[in-house]
Amino acid sequence: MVSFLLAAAIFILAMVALGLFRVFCGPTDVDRMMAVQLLGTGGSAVLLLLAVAVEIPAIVDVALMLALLAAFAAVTFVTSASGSPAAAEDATDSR
Amino acid sequence: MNAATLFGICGAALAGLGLFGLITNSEPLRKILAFNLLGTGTFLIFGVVARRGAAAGLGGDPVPQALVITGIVVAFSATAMAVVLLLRLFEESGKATLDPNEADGASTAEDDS
Amino acid sequence: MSMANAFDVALVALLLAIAVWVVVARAAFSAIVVFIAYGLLVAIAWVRLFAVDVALTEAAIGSGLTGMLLLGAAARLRGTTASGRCGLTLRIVAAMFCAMISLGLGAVILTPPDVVVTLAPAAMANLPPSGLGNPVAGVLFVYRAFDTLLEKVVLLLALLGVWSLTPDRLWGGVPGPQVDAGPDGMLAFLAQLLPPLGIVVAVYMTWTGADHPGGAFQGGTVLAAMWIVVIIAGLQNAPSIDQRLVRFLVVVGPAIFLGIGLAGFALADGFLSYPAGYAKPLIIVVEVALTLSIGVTLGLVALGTPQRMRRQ
Amino acid sequence: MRLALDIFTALAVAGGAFFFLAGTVGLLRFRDTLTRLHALTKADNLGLGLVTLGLLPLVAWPLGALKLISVWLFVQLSGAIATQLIARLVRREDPQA
Repeated sequence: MVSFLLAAAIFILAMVALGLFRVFCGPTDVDRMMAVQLLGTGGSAVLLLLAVAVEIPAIVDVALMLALLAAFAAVTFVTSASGSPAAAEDATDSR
Repeated sequence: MNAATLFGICGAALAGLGLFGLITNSEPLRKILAFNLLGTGTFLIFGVVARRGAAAGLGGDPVPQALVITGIVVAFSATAMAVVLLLRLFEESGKATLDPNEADGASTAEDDS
Repeated sequence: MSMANAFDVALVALLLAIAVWVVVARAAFSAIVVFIAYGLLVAIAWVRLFAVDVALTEAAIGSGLTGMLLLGAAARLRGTTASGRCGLTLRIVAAMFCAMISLGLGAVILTPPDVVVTLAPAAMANLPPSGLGNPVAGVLFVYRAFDTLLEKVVLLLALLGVWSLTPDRLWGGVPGPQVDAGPDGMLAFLAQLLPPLGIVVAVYMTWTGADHPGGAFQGGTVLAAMWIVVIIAGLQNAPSIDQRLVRFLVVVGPAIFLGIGLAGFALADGFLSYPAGYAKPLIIVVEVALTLSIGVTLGLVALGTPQRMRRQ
Repeated sequence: MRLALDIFTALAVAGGAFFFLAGTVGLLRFRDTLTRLHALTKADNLGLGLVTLGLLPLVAWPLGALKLISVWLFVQLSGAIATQLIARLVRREDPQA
């Protein structure tokens, strides 16, 4: 079971790392941010798997920390890209 | 090769890479990034020392680990300080460069920490 | 090769590839985005080195706050891409110099020490009198409390440094963006929902730090992050830097730490030693005060210099 | 019982890993930004969700399980809002998207 969980962790790590190629080819900054968002989620999953595999429950706290701050980078990016919070909201339902 | 040695080699390589970036990148923001790479590389080597000192039922020696936590805080303080310096330089001179020939408006070439 | 080894090899390969990318990437924005990913992976590396306390700190600071700081700076500096890199000769010389440093460090790592030096037994022996269960917290607050105190002073100095870069006309002003969004919308929704949860996590991190990985610094970082989310969502203005309350909150943690440390002269063996039997309650008082101060200080450091004067 | 739970864990974790694969493939192969965003949310929701579900039988009950579930809920909350914000940014910069 431990080997299986570690193998799953390696697989997920490899997958989200492949996603980083989006940072390389872009084309927009938004695409680049998305790759980091995926890596954040994948990192949480890898940490959860590790916590169970190596039997250190405290590792779940690290995943908790990552999950809590996951949106942080994206929020900073969106607000700074659009200049102000109001501008970010301008786009609301402009269909 | 055990895990500790592997991460130790990784730390050594990261420290070298960070130093290279710090020297060769002329963009100040990139220098700050490289400085952080150099820092994490050094911290990882500390972590390896801690891991090798695993004793008394612990996964690692808590003293180097505590030192690294302090180090991360200090590195963040330095990074924040450098970023603010850079932004201020940009506000004053309209350019974000350390090259005195390029920074027309800037009186002197500022040194980033 | 066992699965755990395979995981380590994959992680190290990824870390190195990403580090090279951070150094050679052409656009600053890409480099910063990759650096955030790097911070996240370093946190996983710390977990593999059985340093969960460090992993928590790195996850909060390395990819959280530093990433925010750099993204904000990149947005302000957009379009000012400075000149490329230096000449080829210098680059080759620098590469050789740095390779030598790496090889030297690598050689030290590869040479197994004859006698493994470890302070773990000493740290563990000092743990029971403090009443703590987490050896790292024990080191931070008992064994090497002086370092911890000075670390908080460094954080305060960083805040003073940031503030001292304020232009004269904005002295006493307000850092961060201005409140201008209506209290509805996605970002405001996040800023209303996340902080209560974050505060619970921060309290948990600080409290659990006595016996398990965590502690004042990790808790304080979460508080700072939540505060910044509220401010950048435009729900609340940052305080102006001349407010007494702000300054009080910034110094209260280190001041209490210092006060208890000085009281050690009278009541215990000396500076920063705790009277027998009172170690744990005193450490908890210090930790709670520090969590608050660290949260406010980190938040203000990350927000940077004042941008405008308070609205009349 | 033990075996049944192990099989459950294996299936759920493998399913989660599959959705991370799907998320990455989508992120790399889809044509425009908004569809890539759609792929990303699959990894956020189902990938992490299934991994969490699979690990539930292996952690201490109830506190460990509660923490595990809160990790997933945090990612749900912040991920959902972050992707909303990103999508709005895309639409504002390019109304045709």
